[in-house]
Amino acid sequence: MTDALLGVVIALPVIASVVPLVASFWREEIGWYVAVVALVLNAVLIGSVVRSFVSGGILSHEVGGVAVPYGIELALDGLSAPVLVVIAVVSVGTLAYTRTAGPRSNSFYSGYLLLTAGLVGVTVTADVFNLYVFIEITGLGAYALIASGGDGRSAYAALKYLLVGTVGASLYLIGIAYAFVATGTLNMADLSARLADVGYGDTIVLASFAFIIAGLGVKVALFPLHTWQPDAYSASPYGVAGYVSALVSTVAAYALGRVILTVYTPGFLTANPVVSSGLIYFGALSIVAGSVLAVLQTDVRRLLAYSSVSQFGLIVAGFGIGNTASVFGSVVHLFGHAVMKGALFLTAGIIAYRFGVTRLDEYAGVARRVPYAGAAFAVLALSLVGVPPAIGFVGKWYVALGAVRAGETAVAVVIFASTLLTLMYVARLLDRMYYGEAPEAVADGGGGTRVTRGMVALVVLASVAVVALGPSASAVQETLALGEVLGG
Amino acid sequence: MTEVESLRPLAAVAVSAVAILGILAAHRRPNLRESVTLVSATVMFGVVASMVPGVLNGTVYVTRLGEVVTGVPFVLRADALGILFAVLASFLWIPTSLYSIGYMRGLDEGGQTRYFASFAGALSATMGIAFASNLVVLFVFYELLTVSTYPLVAHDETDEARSAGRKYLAYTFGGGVAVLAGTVLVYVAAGTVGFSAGGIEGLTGGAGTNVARLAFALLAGGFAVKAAVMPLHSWLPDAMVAPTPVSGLLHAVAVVKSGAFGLARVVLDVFGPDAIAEIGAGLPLAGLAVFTFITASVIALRKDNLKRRLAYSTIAQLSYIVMGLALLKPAALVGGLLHVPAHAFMKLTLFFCAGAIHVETHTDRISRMAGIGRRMPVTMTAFGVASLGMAGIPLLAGFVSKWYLLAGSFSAGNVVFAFALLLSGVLNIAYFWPVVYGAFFETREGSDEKPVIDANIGGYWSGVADHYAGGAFTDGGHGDEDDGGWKKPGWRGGEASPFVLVPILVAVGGAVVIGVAPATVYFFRIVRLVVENVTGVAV
Amino acid sequence: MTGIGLFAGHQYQIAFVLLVGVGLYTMIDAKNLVKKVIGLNIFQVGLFLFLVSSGYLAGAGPAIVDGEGRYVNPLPHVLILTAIVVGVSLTALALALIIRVYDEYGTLDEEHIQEVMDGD
Amino acid sequence: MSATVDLLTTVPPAFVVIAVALVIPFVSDRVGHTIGFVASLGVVPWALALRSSPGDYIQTAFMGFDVVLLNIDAFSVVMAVIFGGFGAVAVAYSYYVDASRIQTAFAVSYVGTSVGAVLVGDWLTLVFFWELMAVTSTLLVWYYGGKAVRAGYRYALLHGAGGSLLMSAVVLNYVQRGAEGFVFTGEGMASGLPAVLAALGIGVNVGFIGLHAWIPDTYPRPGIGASVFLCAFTTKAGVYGLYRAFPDGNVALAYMGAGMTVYGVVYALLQTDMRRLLAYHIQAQVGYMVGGIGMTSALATAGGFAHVFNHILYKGLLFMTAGVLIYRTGENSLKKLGGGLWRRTPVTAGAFAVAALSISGFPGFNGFVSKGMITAAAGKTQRYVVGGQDILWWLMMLGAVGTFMSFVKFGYYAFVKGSYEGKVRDGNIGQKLTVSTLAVACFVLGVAPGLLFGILPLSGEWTAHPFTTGHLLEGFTLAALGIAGFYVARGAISRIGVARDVDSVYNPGVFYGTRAVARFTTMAYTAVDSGAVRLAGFCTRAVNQPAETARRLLPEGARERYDERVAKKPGETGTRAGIGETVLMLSLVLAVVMYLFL
Repeated sequence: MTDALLGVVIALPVIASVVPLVASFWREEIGWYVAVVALVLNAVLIGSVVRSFVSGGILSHEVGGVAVPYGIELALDGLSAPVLVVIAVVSVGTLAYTRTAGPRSNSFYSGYLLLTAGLVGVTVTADVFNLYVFIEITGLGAYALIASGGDGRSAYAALKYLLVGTVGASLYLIGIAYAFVATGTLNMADLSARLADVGYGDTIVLASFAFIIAGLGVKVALFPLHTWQPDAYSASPYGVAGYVSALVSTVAAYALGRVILTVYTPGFLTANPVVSSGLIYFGALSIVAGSVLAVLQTDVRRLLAYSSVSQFGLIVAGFGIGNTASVFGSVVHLFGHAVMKGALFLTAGIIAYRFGVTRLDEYAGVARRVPYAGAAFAVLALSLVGVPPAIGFVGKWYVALGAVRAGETAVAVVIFASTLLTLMYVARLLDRMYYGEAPEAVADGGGGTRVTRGMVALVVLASVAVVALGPSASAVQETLALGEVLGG
Repeated sequence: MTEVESLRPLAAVAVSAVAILGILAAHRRPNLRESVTLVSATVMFGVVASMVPGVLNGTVYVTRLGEVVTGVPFVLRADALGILFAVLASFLWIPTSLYSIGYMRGLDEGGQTRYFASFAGALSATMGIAFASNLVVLFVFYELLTVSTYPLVAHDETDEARSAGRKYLAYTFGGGVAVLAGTVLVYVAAGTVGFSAGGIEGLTGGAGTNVARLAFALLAGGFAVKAAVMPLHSWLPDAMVAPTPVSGLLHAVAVVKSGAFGLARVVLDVFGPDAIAEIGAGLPLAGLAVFTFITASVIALRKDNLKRRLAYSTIAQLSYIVMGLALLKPAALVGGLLHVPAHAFMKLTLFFCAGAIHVETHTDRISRMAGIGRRMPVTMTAFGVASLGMAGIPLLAGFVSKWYLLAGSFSAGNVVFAFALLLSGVLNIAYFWPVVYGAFFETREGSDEKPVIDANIGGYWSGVADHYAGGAFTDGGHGDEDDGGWKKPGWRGGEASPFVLVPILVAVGGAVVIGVAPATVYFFRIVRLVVENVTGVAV
Repeated sequence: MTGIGLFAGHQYQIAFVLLVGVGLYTMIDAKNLVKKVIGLNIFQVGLFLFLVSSGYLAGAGPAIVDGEGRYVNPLPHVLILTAIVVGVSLTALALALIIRVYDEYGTLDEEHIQEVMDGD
Repeated sequence: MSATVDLLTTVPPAFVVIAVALVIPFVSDRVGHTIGFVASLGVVPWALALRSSPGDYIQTAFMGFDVVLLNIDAFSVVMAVIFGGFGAVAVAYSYYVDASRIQTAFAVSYVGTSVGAVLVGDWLTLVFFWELMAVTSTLLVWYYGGKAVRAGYRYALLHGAGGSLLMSAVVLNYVQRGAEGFVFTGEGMASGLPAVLAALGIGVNVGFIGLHAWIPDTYPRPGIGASVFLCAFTTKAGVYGLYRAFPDGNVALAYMGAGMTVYGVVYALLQTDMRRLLAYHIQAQVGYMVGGIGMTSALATAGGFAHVFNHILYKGLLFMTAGVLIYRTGENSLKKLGGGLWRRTPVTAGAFAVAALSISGFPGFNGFVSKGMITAAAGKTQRYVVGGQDILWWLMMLGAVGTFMSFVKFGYYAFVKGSYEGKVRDGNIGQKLTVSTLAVACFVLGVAPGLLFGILPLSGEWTAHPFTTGHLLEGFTLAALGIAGFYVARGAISRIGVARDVDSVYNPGVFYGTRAVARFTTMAYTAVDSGAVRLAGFCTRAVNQPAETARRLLPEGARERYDERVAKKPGETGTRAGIGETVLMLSLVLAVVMYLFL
């Protein structure tokens, strides 16, 4: 069935993103209100779209009524719906956080809205080139936000991200160009059909896929293409780090999954075992390397950044395995990781604003000074480890299940081991936070200037959600009907 | 067996989970806080106990709560085996809470709110383990138990405690990973992970045999970590830095037994004795258990720190359970399962006594306890009784389970296991009784060296054996040892706070009751019911 | 066949490879941030060339549909327009950032910048 | 009558005695000993009253087994009577040697468990009381403190092993034969492994050669009151258990018994410590009983039980008299005693004479009767015959001669030889009373054995004629040989001095063996465990100072670069690739992927 709202949810933030800039001619610091109005409204719209997906199955919409394959198609299916939901939730949540924490300038909120638009666009588009455009819009927004830290470090981090990310996006573009050369279409559904006709063994098809993997690999920040990420996350304001870490890599990974599963389809993977196993081991490598690097970090934000590298390794591996269980696992983990990682950054922000500490050894004993935030941090981190019943466990379970079913024993082992690897850095952090000897900055209770009840409430809410979502996650598997998406 | 929808299993889990909030809320008012603990302990026991009669009549109480993951329902199921563990843990939580109050206040420890909260959490997780209806739910609570007990191990916040805590996490999470892997294998192989008495259909046989072997190895290995089967045990002695009530209830009952319990589930309800016999996994496990309890007992001979000696004794006794399960014979199963409550009561007594000594005299080393029986007659009498039970002396719980274990080993046609048991019994005498005679029949002025095995043959006749410092180990450094000559307390006691003494008496009383009249105690009937359900043989 | 003939019909691909190669090399090798951005642009131009050429058919007319004759696929051109726009905006943002970096560190040399950053 | 039976079978006597024992610590010494005396003595009429109505009483279920807490037959009654009676005398005696009520409480509980052991009707409860006997007697030994503690520890270990062996025998018997192998049916242990295990387990209690060393090791050490109790119960309960396990006898047992008589006597001869000497005689005398059980004849079995009865009387008497001497002189050793005490302590000397003559089997004393029954039976087994005579018989005769010799020695050194310097008084009135009671008993049963025959088991299946000329002649001959032998050999004996026994081999063996094993195990375990520990250790280290760990893992060059970075910027470690490196990496990855896919 068709639903024009799919267009609206993209358009709304885009339009709204202009307002603060215009407004700033006569009014400062109005951006937040604009953003709140726009994003809450957008969240509501997304809610209704998703509801109609739940009730009526896959949605699609031809922009401007131009017929597919010439026109651009927007679609919402089991793969994109969860991502769309998490975008809506996190964008509003982080916005609330930035009320006091984040940069207040209007331009910031323009960027914020633009980024949101890009994210939504990537999620709902059903056209590979359109996807490229939205990825770049997302990029633009992200670069701008990261640079909003104001100092040179953040500017450099943003620049690094920009250059590397653009190259990545361009590689993706080359990839779809090859695909276009091979098939002459850009619409995903159309493309997948014609690729099948061209033949999965065809050199040009394989080449296009290679370019796409490499390109999106950068955006997802898979090892060893992750290097922009730690700088970006550690140089930007906490609100931004939270938002970016929660969603940007997430939608990139989603895009990767989308292309792998609905454009090239699992059939392609089975036809080229080297490709699928290449993907899987790419992911597995990321899991291990990311965790090890995370353990090496002494700066909390960098630690969290590297942990993302490892978690996305898991997700990509899940996509690479490509059976229903593993893909569902990846989707769940996309959702869960977004909430967990975002909230972790926000909590780190609370601690930083309260005590001005960012390094691990400075974290000693903070949990006793900020019990609620500390508890939230502990819950989120343990969920990241995969302690049941939190959502972190559910994702792992399904990916592992898929791996074992697919006979990918080695990967299964890596996934199970990743629990321990994650534990290595999480336990270290928690041990410090709860049992460490508090240094001066912490012992004297900290400045406690910019931390409001709301911020704490937000992260506590997130931690509760993470636990609550775990058991309920598997309930949606029917609704998502991923089997349909995978063409099974 | 009739299934009855009931909220009681859920309630048992929820009680102490809710209590956590109360405890945290009341952190400014210790008395209120502790009464929250006591109330929830009582309520939890009440809820669990209320299910016992029904279970004995073959009823199974079930709470259905949707799905954990697809194909794996989140169901709490109070069957006989679960009830056995739940009754035990929830009942012993009551005296342990009382004892904790006496202990923590006696030493005025810090972080008591965190302590009681984590304790409640641990109990909640234990209930969940007991009532889990399938491997995944079991795993969920198994991990939660690890998480909630970590703060208790690291309670002292000393480096020693923290490293012990980290070791604890490393080991138990490692085990958890193995369990998870095994669970996935079982799920993939059999299409379900739900427990069913006598084993899941079609898990073994045909091509699946090797998969089944691997799955069993992973599951058994994973649970063996918490059951402290050698060589995966070394977290347990280190975890003794925790406050004694923790060592008592958690590291003698809840945590370690959750490992043994998981193993029981795997043996009885996942694979089933027949299937395990078919894949030939029983004998190796039993062999490992024998190796463990002999080795651990021998090592215990050389431990001078009382809690460490108790820890190794725990390792040994847990392997009785493992062996009983691994022998797969009805009698052996009865013995093994019955040893769960039997050992719980006895070992809890011993730990309580060790704690009482620590609180009253700050003495941790056996070599410095000569004549302490005059200072703490009741405590040390209880200790003596419990240690008799450990050696399997009649009138005490240990005798009953040992009897059945012997019968099981013989009926398994394997004399070696029987003799190993007998040897272990003698070793128990060897490492426990010096503590007893030292306490009652020696004086500070005249006592032979401890540990006996490292001293001169025939007992070097010396004064206080201070010069023995080998393997000296301070119990998490709660204050220094002071060994003022033991003076007799007034005849109306005064040897320790009632908060400490009453729990000791309750625990040792339980050990005696089980030993004197096992048939009248529910545990025995439940155990026989379990074994009958699984094997169809009435023992 | 003559050397020229060898390249006949492949000139777009060759130019594409060269441009992309040069662009990437610049980005990798140049220490100067501005040069890196230039490299990026070269890289993208190569990419655009490739896209445009992909739609070209020898001897075909422009895509003004008058009902007869072959015409080139118009879609790539549309795409390129979008891509160019994106590229330009990115370049603008990059330059803006470079200005900020320069204000902060007084240099455009990446290695120096990193050292300064490590220093502070 | 039946009303009485019902009344008497409401509760096992043992329970009453044990209950009293639990009360004793909380009352005064006088009251405590009194009630202990009464309770113990009460067992005698209790058992006798029930003798006429044998059967299984107080049947109940324990651990899901049918058990019989009170089993009345001729065997159990005779044991109960002597245990109860002697227990009473011993309680009285220990009151007069100033034993504390705590010790007596342990002692009475020991009596109670022993009475229980001989009155139960099934193996499970037998094992029950068997182990409890070991515990209570251990406590009794420990109570004296000092060296006795360690001796008690050895005692406990050995009896723990013995009890376990018996237990395993019972369990195995049950596994093989099911429920009927459980309650006493007069069948005994299933042959094969159960029988062997039972023999070994009980053998510890009765002091088989090689398993006996605990007797001389333990009995001399505790207080004099305590050793009076100890000498009576454990070994005799063992004899009783042996009969239950082998009701039809077993020739191997018979020869083991005979061997014990000789072995025990030889070692006894070489002892100087009075109680140690007596302890060895326990082994020797129990040897006769074991022989009696072992020989497959009603006469022998009855003789065995008769000997149990008598032996408890005279051996108790001997320990009491020895106790009096120690009590008065404070000396344990015959050599240090001084000698010539018979003038100073006539009553004690007289009592000793009676006891010595009894144990040596001199006509007119009770030992002569019961030993005669056994030897008479021994003469008829026709098992291993040399020159028309049974080797069994010869061994027992040899033992008898040795017994005479060693008691001549005891008496000679203690009472006759030389004259005692310094003051020493005879035993106090209570001691005199108790010893003379037993002395009279020994004499009466010696001249009027019918009294004992009346309550002996298997009555009707055997007839004993103690006072035939042959037997009397035999008795006098043995006495003569004994005295002569002593005068001939005494020089040699004192030159040999105290001999080493098996325990001087296996005590160190076990001790150092265990130590070696323990230390080895500790090391071996460390080796086995190191893998797991190293992993855990690595995790811990990595989690403690991950940077350090990583450094150690890095190659040399990289390590230096890493150090520089850490020095420059603490807080940001790990890889820090710039833009160029990243793009390069990207191109490489692309190349690799291309290579893989195409």
